[in-house]
Amino acid sequence: MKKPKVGFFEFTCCEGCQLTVLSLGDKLLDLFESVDIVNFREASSYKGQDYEIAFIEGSISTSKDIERIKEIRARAKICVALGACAHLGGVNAIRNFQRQSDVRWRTYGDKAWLFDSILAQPIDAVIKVDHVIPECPIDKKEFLRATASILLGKKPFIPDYPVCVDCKMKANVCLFHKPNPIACMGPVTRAGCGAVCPSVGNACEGCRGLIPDPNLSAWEEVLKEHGLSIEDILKFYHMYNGLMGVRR
Amino acid sequence: MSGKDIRVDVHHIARVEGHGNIVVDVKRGELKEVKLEIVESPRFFEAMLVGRRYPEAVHITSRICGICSVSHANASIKAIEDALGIKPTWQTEVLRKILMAAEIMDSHALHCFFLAAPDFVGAPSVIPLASTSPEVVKTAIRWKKLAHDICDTIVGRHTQPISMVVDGFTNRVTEDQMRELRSKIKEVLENDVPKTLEFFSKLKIPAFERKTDNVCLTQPGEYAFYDGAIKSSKTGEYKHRDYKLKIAEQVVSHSTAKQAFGPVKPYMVGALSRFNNNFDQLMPKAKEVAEKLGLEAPSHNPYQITNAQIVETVHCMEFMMKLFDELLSRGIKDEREERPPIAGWTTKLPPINKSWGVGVVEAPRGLLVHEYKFNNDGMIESANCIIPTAQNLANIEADMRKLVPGILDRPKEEITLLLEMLVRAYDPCISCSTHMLKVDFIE
Amino acid sequence: MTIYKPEIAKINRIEKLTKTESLLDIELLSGKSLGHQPGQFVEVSVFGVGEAPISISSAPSDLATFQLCVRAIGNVTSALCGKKPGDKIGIRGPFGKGFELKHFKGKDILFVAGGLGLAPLRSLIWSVLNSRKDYGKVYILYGAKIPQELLFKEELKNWKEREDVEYHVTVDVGDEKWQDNVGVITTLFPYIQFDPAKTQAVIVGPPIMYRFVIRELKNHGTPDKKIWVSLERKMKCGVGKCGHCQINDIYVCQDGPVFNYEKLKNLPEAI
Amino acid sequence: MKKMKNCVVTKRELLDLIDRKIGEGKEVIAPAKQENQANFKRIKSTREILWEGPQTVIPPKAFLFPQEEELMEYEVNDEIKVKVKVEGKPIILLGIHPCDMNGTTLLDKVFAENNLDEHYLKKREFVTIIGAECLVPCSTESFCYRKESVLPLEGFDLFLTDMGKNFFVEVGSKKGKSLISKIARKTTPSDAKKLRKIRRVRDNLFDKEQRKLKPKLEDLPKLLRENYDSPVWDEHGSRCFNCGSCNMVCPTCYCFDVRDYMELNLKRGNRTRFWDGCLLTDFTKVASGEIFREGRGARLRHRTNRKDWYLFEKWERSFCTGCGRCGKACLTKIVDPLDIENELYDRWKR
Ligand SMILES: Cc1cc2nc3c(=O)[nH]c(=O)nc-3n(C[C@H](O)[C@H](O)[C@H](O)COP(=O)(O)OP(=O)(O)OC[C@H]3O[C@@H](n4cnc5c(N)ncnc54)[C@H](O)[C@@H]3O)c2cc1C
Ligand code: SF4
Ligand code: SF4
Ligand code: SF4
Repeated sequence: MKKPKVGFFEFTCCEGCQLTVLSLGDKLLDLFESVDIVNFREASSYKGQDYEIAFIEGSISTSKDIERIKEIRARAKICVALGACAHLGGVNAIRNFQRQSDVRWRTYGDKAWLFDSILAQPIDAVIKVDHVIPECPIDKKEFLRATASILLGKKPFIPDYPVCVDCKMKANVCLFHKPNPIACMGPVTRAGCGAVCPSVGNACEGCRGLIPDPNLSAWEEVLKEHGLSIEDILKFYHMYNGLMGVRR
Repeated sequence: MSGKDIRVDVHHIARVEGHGNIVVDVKRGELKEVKLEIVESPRFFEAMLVGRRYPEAVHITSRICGICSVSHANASIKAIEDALGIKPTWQTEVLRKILMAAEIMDSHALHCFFLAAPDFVGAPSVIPLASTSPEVVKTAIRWKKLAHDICDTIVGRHTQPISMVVDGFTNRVTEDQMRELRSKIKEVLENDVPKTLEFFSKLKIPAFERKTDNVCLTQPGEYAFYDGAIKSSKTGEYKHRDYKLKIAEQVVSHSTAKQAFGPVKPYMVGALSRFNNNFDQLMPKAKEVAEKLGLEAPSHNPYQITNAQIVETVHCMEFMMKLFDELLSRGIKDEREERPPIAGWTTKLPPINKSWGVGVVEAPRGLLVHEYKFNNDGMIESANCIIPTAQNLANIEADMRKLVPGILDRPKEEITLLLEMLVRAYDPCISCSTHMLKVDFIE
Repeated sequence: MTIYKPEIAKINRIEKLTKTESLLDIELLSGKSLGHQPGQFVEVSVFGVGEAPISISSAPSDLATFQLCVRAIGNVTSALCGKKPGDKIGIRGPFGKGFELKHFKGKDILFVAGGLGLAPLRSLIWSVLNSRKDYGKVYILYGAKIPQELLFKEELKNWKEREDVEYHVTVDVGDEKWQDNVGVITTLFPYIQFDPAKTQAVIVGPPIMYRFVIRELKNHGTPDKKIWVSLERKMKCGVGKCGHCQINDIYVCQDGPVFNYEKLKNLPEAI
Repeated sequence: MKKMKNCVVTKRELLDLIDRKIGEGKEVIAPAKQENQANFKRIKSTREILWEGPQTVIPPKAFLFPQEEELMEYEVNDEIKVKVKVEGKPIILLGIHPCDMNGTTLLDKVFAENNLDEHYLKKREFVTIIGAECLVPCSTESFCYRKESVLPLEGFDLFLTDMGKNFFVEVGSKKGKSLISKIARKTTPSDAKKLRKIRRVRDNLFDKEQRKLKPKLEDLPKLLRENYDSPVWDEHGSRCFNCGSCNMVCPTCYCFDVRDYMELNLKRGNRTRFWDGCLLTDFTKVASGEIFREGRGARLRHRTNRKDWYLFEKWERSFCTGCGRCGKACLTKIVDPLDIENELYDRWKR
């Protein structure tokens, strides 16, 4: 069987998802054997343009990004959003909820006009995305399983149920029930991460996006009981799910 | 061959983290322009922090960069603790030091094996290397995995650490886990290091020297990563809160990364600076490795950064073993009940009104500074993050200005390669310095 | 052996019936006959992709081959439809309770099939037609969304031509060439005159069809216990463990998929 | 099961015995402290056991029916080779609460019904269950007394009751008997008397402290049948996250999902089952997108009905052991069966 040609591309992000791929351990060698990586700037100088599957990391945040991602879409048969930035806009979208002139000025001062920047967007705001591998950064196991699925022509399994399922499977004490409770976004966030954050005692911040039918009113009630104000709750959403909130 | 026009324009330099271009313009044999452009999209992290509660800063800023997210988290935590006036427990600080060492080890392994090594053997990437030199690639994978296992155990994962928070950790580690990690390090240190040295000692390091100012943290008693004073080889030492006396950021139009210029500009941060300034404090095996690689302190050849990283990697492994031993001899405690760590949306946040704090650490690529000011409500009022690559940009351009006239007689491909190798040697982490690489020849 | 281990089978033939449905001839490598009842189903494995419950579409026989009619709608079903003759798959089953012929012998039978519902029903239809003399009158009502979606077109022709079968077909939306009835399946009822007292009615189709057809049958005076349906639910095991196919207190995979309406009507979750 | 002779052991001797077993490499799993709650852990010493702690977050079902369990592996080449994984390893589950023993007994029944689930049964075969009687209620959420679950029905190898210096031991199996044969001593009439007294005190305490179940236990199926259309379902349901926590933590919830995973080479793969739950939106969702049990209220009703009507009627025993885990796990406090049933009862009476 001919090996499928694969490209990795990044837009605005920390490149943590590509690094996660490079950190696959022995499985990285399996990946090299199973696919022909023709474009992976972070790991290779070779830049092939004949890829079938494009893994795209990062969010769209300049007008040039829009042109570039459309080119990638035109070349690739399958586009996969890799990680929260590509999937949801990621932390990049926090600034969408601030005054843009302030944002630029605070970072670049009087030279702010020098830089091209638009509101941060998930890639599906610009192109059609075939599959999403969520999380910030992607989960190694899920990436391997999803990639095998895609090679097999099957839709990768990405749960639609909330993180509490994974959390309970890990036999964690719920963060809301600890002696020093921490508010958690698990009940409305898509699982699949194995509840990594609650499992080490920190809150789910919603990096995998909201589930398709989140019970937001019940969740907001729980948070209010926990002492959060509406403003706090909004900030909590905006960490990753600001744009999803807007769409809903 | 002199008197020709050369314009090097490398777009999107490969095998570096982030996007950057190299522009070199030579008219009639005379160097007109050398530029390292960063074309990465602007990130605006400093603005994103404004109005946020302080525990959130740790997780937001660790997203500045995937490879040094532990360093960002640590710098962020330290800045907040500085503002709160908190001194974390001994155990917390030791675990943080282990995390720093693991991150530096991971990042250096990635750079030396995956990004730089292909240059030395003339391969486009690590992918063909996997079949031509499988042992080397497998060693890299083992080292990286070790670093990841350490971080996964202590903070949940490496890229974007989860449980390291202000004043402690939200999880607990066990002595069994620490013993297991220690034995893994020991195995790698004993089995892999000799083979690796063989590979790297054969690599031809281009001859080039330029004396510069080496800047890094320094601390009595240990090779500083986590804490210490800022030391310049030319201008002396500075306290962390006085960092601005050494580093003032300046926005230049050709890059979205802010370039840093100190009063004595330019200067170098990172592995070679630390090696030059703090050589004496390296662990014994690391010193032996330096000798075997022919690296002496001080070295003024930036292409030697790769070797300095190998030395540091070995140091990190030894250093972590030492720290694990100390932890195990004192016994590991669950400190969360006595000193609840400050994480996420807890209801009880210690007040931080109207104060400010600075956190400085040695990220894999060098000095990293976070500074936050807090408003009346305890929210972040303003933030400043100074990233290592941003500090190195001016130094890289200075190196290129010295290097290019000396190699103008060589074929264009070679010039390009030497320039790319130079930039790559600095291991620039561009996604985080946007807050840069591509060489175009224009003829 | 465990209840979850599939037996390996080979695809002998694969025929595309419509844009989305294919008919697969399958043979167990063991050479054994499946030994099924009409209305039963098998769990079909495409290794690496998953498992899906599929009704057996061929009439019971002694042969080692049987047929499945599959609509490519998800992972497993699409993978099945993309297979080539000679490819291997896994089979578990047959499972569930099918149509027991003893309830139908000597009776008139009214078959009502909507869309893919013809696939399971075909097994019973051919069981009846293969020993035609054991049964009374046979009516077949069949509906699809559009003419292109009609399954088993050759067989439909045969039924239409047979003297001993009263066959009517309808589509929701016709085209220029379509000459038969247009309208939902209940619009076929005026064409037939069946005796509710003597007739066993068998309905298989999409969930919403049941409500309308049952109401129609009841309007004609058909008693509940003479109405038979086959239900579809999500299934993960096919053997009464995984809990997905539960309807109130019954399990579709164990107590069904074929049900008598007398029993179903007391299950609010059923239809 | 044939009734076996009960006996008495000194606590010290039994614990020493277990510690020796642990020393010999035996896997002993018992409730141990996890932050402010408890969890089953592989213990290194019997000193870690939390005899009277809060309920473990996850019930012991996890050791018989794991969260994620590979059912088979396969290799796909020209031929397909399937290797079924029916495996068990000898473990001792120690300090199991009576409600959980009953939970396990119920699972034993369903997994052995009609089609034997060998994956479960094999693990079960290898497990030794040593239960321990609860003499004080383990949490404010539990209501085991109301569900007649303060004592185990069967399904244990040994069942210990704390009598001060000694354990009174009910022997449930040969396995249990041989384990303690060397240290067991015959019961005397005064032991039996003491046990009766302990249980009387325990009954009184539980009756006083645990929340009351207003309807009669045996009337629950009827109550649920007659209140199928009660507004209570949607009232509670509207606050449900569909988070499935209540399913995951329940000792008698055993629904599962099955998924195939392939390695990158597309040659080797496995079929694995995972815990699933009827409160999850996708539980009944089919490929066409249809959800057969739509509505948060309907799903909540299904769970409750399953425990105290459908399976209750079928097996003549409530499938809720009153362990209280779901009530604790549910962040919006809507799922506790006792609360729901009392509320249905109150409104129904009116
Ligand atoms: C008793 C019975 C008989 C059936 N007979 C046929 C038939 O003859 N021909 C045919 O094409 N289809 C039939 N189906 C429907 C078929 O099982 C589903 O279309 C199929 O399961 C979809 O699986 P997938 O992997 O392709 O879809 P995906 O959406 O990729 O998988 C979703 C999962 O949900 C489950 N699932 C999804 N849809 C259904 C469904 N409708 N019914 C049950 N489980 C579902 C499956 O277990 C599957 O693993 C029957 C279903 C049942 C219950
Ligand atoms: S910690 Fe968060 S994810 Fe875990 S159970 Fe509690 S709310 Fe759900
Ligand atoms: S329904 Fe709730 S209380 Fe009853 S056994 Fe299950 S988890 Fe325990
Ligand atoms: S009832 Fe409670 S625990 Fe159960 S799914 Fe709903 S919110 Fe979660």
